[in-house]
Amino acid sequence: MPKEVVYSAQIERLQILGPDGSVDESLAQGTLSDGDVKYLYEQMILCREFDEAAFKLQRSGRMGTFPQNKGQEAATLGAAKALRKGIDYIVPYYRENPAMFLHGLPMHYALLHWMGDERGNAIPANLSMSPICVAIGVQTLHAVGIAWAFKRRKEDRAVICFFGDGATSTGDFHEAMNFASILKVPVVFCCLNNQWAISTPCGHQCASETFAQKALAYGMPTIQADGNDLFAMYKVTNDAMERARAGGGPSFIEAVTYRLGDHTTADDARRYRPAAQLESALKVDPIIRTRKYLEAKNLWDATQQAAAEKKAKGIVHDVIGVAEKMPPQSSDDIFDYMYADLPPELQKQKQTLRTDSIGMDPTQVGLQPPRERDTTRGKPMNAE
Amino acid sequence: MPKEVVYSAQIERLQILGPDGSVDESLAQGTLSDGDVKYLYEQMILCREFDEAAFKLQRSGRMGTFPQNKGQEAATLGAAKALRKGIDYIVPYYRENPAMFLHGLPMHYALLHWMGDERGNAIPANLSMSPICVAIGVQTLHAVGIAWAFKRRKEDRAVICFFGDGATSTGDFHEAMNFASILKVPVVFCCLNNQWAISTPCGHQCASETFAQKALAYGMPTIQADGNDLFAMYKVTNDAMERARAGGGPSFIEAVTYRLGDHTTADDARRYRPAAQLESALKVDPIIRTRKYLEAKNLWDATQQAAAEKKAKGIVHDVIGVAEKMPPQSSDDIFDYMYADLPPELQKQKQTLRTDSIGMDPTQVGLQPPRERDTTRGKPMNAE
Amino acid sequence: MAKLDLVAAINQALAQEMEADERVMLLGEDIGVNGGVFRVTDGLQKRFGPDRVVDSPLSESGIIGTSIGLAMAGMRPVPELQFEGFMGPAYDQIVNQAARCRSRTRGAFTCPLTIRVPVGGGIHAPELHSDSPEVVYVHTPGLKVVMPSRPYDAKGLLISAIRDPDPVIFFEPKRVYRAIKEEVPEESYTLPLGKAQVISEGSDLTMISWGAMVSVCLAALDQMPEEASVELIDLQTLSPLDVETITRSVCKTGRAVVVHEAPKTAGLGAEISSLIQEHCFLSLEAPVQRITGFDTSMPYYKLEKQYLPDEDRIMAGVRDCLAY
Amino acid sequence: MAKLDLVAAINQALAQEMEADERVMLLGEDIGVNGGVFRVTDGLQKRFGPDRVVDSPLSESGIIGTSIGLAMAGMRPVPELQFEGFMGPAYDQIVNQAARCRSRTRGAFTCPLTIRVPVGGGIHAPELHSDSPEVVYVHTPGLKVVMPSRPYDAKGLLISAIRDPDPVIFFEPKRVYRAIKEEVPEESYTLPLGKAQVISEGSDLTMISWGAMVSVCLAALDQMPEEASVELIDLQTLSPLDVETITRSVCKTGRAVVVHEAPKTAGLGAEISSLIQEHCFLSLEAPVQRITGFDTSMPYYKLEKQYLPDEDRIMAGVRDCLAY
Ligand SMILES: Cc1ncc(C[n+]2csc(CCOP(=O)(O)OP(=O)(O)O)c2C)c(N)n1
Ligand SMILES: Cc1ncc(C[n+]2csc(CCOP(=O)(O)OP(=O)(O)O)c2C)c(N)n1
Ligand SMILES: [Mg+2]
Ligand SMILES: [Mg+2]
Repeated sequence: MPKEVVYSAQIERLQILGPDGSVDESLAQGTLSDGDVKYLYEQMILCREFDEAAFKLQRSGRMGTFPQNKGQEAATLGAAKALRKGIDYIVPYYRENPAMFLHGLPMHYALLHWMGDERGNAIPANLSMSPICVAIGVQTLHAVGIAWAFKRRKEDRAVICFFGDGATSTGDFHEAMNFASILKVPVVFCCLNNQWAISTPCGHQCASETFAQKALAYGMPTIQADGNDLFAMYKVTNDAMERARAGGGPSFIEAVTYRLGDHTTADDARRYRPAAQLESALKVDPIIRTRKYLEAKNLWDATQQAAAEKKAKGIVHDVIGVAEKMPPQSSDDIFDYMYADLPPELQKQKQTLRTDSIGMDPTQVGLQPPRERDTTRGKPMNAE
Repeated sequence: MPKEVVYSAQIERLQILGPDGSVDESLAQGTLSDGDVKYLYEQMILCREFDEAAFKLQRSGRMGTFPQNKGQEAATLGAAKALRKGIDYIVPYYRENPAMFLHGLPMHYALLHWMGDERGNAIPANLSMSPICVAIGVQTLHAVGIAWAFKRRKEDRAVICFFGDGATSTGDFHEAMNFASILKVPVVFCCLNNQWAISTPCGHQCASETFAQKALAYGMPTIQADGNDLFAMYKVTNDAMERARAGGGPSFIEAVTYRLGDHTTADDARRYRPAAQLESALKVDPIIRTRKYLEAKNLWDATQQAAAEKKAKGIVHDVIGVAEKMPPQSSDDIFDYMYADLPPELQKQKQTLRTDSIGMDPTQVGLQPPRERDTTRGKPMNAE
Repeated sequence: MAKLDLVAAINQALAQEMEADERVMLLGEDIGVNGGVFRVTDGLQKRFGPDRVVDSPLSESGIIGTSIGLAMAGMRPVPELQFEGFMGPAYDQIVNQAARCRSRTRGAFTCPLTIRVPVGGGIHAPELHSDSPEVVYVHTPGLKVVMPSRPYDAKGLLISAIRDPDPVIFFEPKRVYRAIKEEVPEESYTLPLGKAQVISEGSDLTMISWGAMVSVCLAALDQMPEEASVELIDLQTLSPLDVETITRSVCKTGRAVVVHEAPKTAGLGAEISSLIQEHCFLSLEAPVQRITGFDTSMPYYKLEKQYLPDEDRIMAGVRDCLAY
Repeated sequence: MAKLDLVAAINQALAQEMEADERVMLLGEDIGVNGGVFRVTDGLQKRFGPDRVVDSPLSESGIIGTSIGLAMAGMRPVPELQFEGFMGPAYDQIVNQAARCRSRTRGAFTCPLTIRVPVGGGIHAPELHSDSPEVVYVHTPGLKVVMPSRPYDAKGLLISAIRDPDPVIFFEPKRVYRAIKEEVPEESYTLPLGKAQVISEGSDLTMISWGAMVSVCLAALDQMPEEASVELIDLQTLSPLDVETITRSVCKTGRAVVVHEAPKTAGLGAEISSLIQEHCFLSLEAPVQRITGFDTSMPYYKLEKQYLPDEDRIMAGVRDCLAY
């Protein structure tokens, strides 16, 4: 057989909740309950409020660089809803606060992180997530390792790893996908394709028609979802998580969404982003879409909206208070977490806050007159 | 449209010359002439002889580790035949000597390399190839960069990059594929899937059904070829090179072949390779297949075979002589190629062959009595 | 003469070299349309086109690996890595490929590329945006390593780096990007690689530093009592080191302190201290002091001020050294 | 007691730790069926199964990155990188992720992993199979770095490394793998990390080395004239350094030479030389000598003998130091 087809593949895209708030009932079947949607919608409002407040904190010099999730709430929360709290594990990058909040991370942790305070990464032991990760792509491998540990210990847990479209260009992403598929570990790769990696449009990040097809290189199940559609995101993630838990190995999800804000507060997207693109993206804002759905089903009205917004403001206000009222870290903290046991040199550096050796060793500090050279010592072998 | 197919793909496998030496005439049309095949077959014999001789050199302590090409001759030579000598560019890994030889590399260069002599990498300026590369995967990026330079300068040249199945697991391979497809540079990625990466079978290297499908992740044209089939390898490479030269961007080729030898002379494949697998692979040895073809067409007989083998032995014998008779490098060579201009410290190290500073500086060498401490110098500011 | 900050001086150097040499091209993440996250390449894509000022995908190894290929094939790539914390993924291509290209091919291939990297702390940036990994590359034979402390030097050194036939890592101290403005000649000029600069003469003690720490050293010197006469050397090039300038000074003053941001242990201060000892042993009045970052990870920015050597730590070290 | 070479001693340590602790697992290229290219893991997959002794794909970053995840999730991975020249692709995960895990999470996550890496020259291996990059990792806060020089130490140090709650890089000098056989107790034992060992006492000069160079130093000592009394220190742990043992010795002898394979500039010898100067300034009779590899890429093996410090170079350096 001189010419034969040795491989073929197809990738589907799923949308359940349309931009106008209408839902495909048959596909929605068995996904999110009315209560779920209401709850997630309130979370969306809360997270959007958090983003806006964080933006202001940065602008007023009370916080460093901050990356908003704005516009990606449905993707993040829809996916996160498919996880069992405290059991399944979240490996986030830096833009997926809403998933971490949904699974119990006190919100001020995220603020602390961006306030330049490592305590924001000290995830409480009862939570099932790793901290914010700034280096792009590296965490995909950690996610595979964590899932591997679950598999080795035969724990009934699966991992979801979030990352952006830009992350798919890194070598680590590739190695993670390959390891995961070979090891058949319970991990779901959730690519938040928000169309941009800082100023690089996703069409310049790679030449493939979709990000979903990247998984074909690894023989991994893959799907594209409307990332602004809570239902679709919940469904594809839930399917993938169930497959993972059942021993079916890893899956890939491309969530097509949009970054409504700047890359971070250090960025100005007007330098590179066509205004028209943002405008049309604003029209498919997942919050508006979800609200349309709720209102169409008479599950939501203006009063509830006002109440939810007020509640969100209150929560965020308090959270900022908690973060800003944290007692400052001491310089000891620079040293105390380097090793389980601090080595002697580091102990000295910690105690003296100095590295110059004269200053560190009290017996040396210019207090003693220079000793005479000791000339009694053993003669060099080739001295006359 | 809640559910739609957003991507689909198919990958073909091409075989023109069957294991029994029979050829699909219609597919063979316009590929290799009788003369080409004869010439390439003689090259195969020569390269196989080179491999055997190199093996013996290593075993008798006259050379270090050596990786044989044995079994991959058709893949390498078929692909290399599709290149225009001195115009198109070869970026090899360490197992593709036959391609380098075909395009003019004096054979003793390869020996020098494995004899631990950098002069084996000093590719003559008129050749269009980079030297042997030992680190897996790294050269795929260099190939993209070289192709990029050709494109920037609007030169009518294309690059072929060789690498193994194992290399596809590296991050660099991924980044190279991605860069190439975005930049649309004229490069052909030729994956020699010889079934093994040292002791790792290709089925453990990744979970995908084929290596060819890795290219789908980048939206890159891709095909699988019978790597023991000179015709198929020539054809798929020629197609890909022509596409590259015409501005059509990169392509991927999976050449399915088999490593008949150990990984290198430092390896013992019996530790991990089922004997039966080797046995059946020996039956599809590309040299046997090509000879069958030639004999069936009455282009080859036992006399020619004996003559070709004798000629090969002679050439290889001479090549070994050249390599072994090279005047040894001097230790100067360790220094002389570090920079265009040797910095002063390195000059000293080169002249003295020492790094200890007393030894390096003749004014210091224990010849001078220790100077008295100079106490006339400016008083420290906080001295009494 | 126009007063330029570091960003503008580097931008000008890049533009002039691109103007002067068709082979020069820039690549990196967000350097094109966006002009780089620090705006160092601002306007260059517009001027020279997207084929010469290339927005790359998010792949540091890819950026350097393809640059090596470009360089091998006769181009003069000037890749940017967005922050020194993201040199990690490119480490292998830099250290094991670029640095060895000439020597492993006995000169048949060379690798003239200049890797631009914003470096160092002090700007309240997130994690992995404030490190000082320079010594790793100084330890790597085959590379040159440059780190200017001010705009004038930066322009001349960068032009030299781009013209250098070997791979150069050009570190740009972020803290200086907008902090110092000075007169920078409009025309193209070069400054030699491998030469340190004595920026203030003195007789009692030699202070050696580079990059952003030079300004901190200068500020510390301003507070020094009049009687203490300190000679300040700005290394500018970290590899190859200008051993002569360093040792000539210390053999004269008899005392030395080295100031850098990176952790102390096996930092570049160790090399300088050792060199001084080797070359000025009989003139040394006190051990060479290293005033450096601690042997800890660079803390997040709330504590970076405590981590980075400041005027007080420098003063204390100098005082003890002088009093020894 | 059985006489074991380095390979066998390490193999035994791995087996005993796997036996003792379910969480310990091995991963790396060709370590399973094939038992590793140096046979260090020979027989372990058969004994502990392919789930605990895992043949990984050809991905160094993947090996370390997944090991970090395993460690964060409570396992005790012991990844192998096949040669030190292939640490490059894993550099980012080692330096920017593993090393910082504990500190960036204020102890909420730890990273107990032991990275085994064959290291160094002298075995006629191809390019990138003979380097000595240890100082890069010594400069990295958060890591520990170990390099034994002989079988007995290797076993005890490796067991300590695996049990250590922080990431350890365990360098195995290839040249020693089969070169030294000595009695190694069958039972499990540990040797403390962070402690150097005085392996021969002396009063005139202190020689400091580690890994394969220790044997070369010993051979050099054998040729030393009787009058010269040299104290030889084998560091064993390179990070944290045992400053006390080093400086106590040099304050006694007044002279020191450091011997290592890596290039001189910014090699670990620089740190040791600086530490000695800082701590023993008033006792030093001569500058600390560094007898090291040259500041060049490691040459291909035909010239590696010229590159690596040998007895003659050591003798010459010692002689000059003693005569100073
Ligand atoms: C390894 C690495 N390189 C570069 C950066 C700088 N950087 C931060 S975010 C970013 C873009 C990321 O884009 P994407 O993955 O699409 O995520 P998004 O920010 O769009 O959510 C870049 C280049 C980094 N953090 N890590
Ligand atoms: C980055 C890197 N990691 C590990 C090695 C060690 N090594 C040398 S060859 C090899 C297997 C390569 O397999 P493959 O790519 O399939 O090529 P083949 O040898 O089968 O032709 C390995 C792991 C290396 N050379 N480079
Ligand atoms: Mg994005
Ligand atoms: Mg292979």
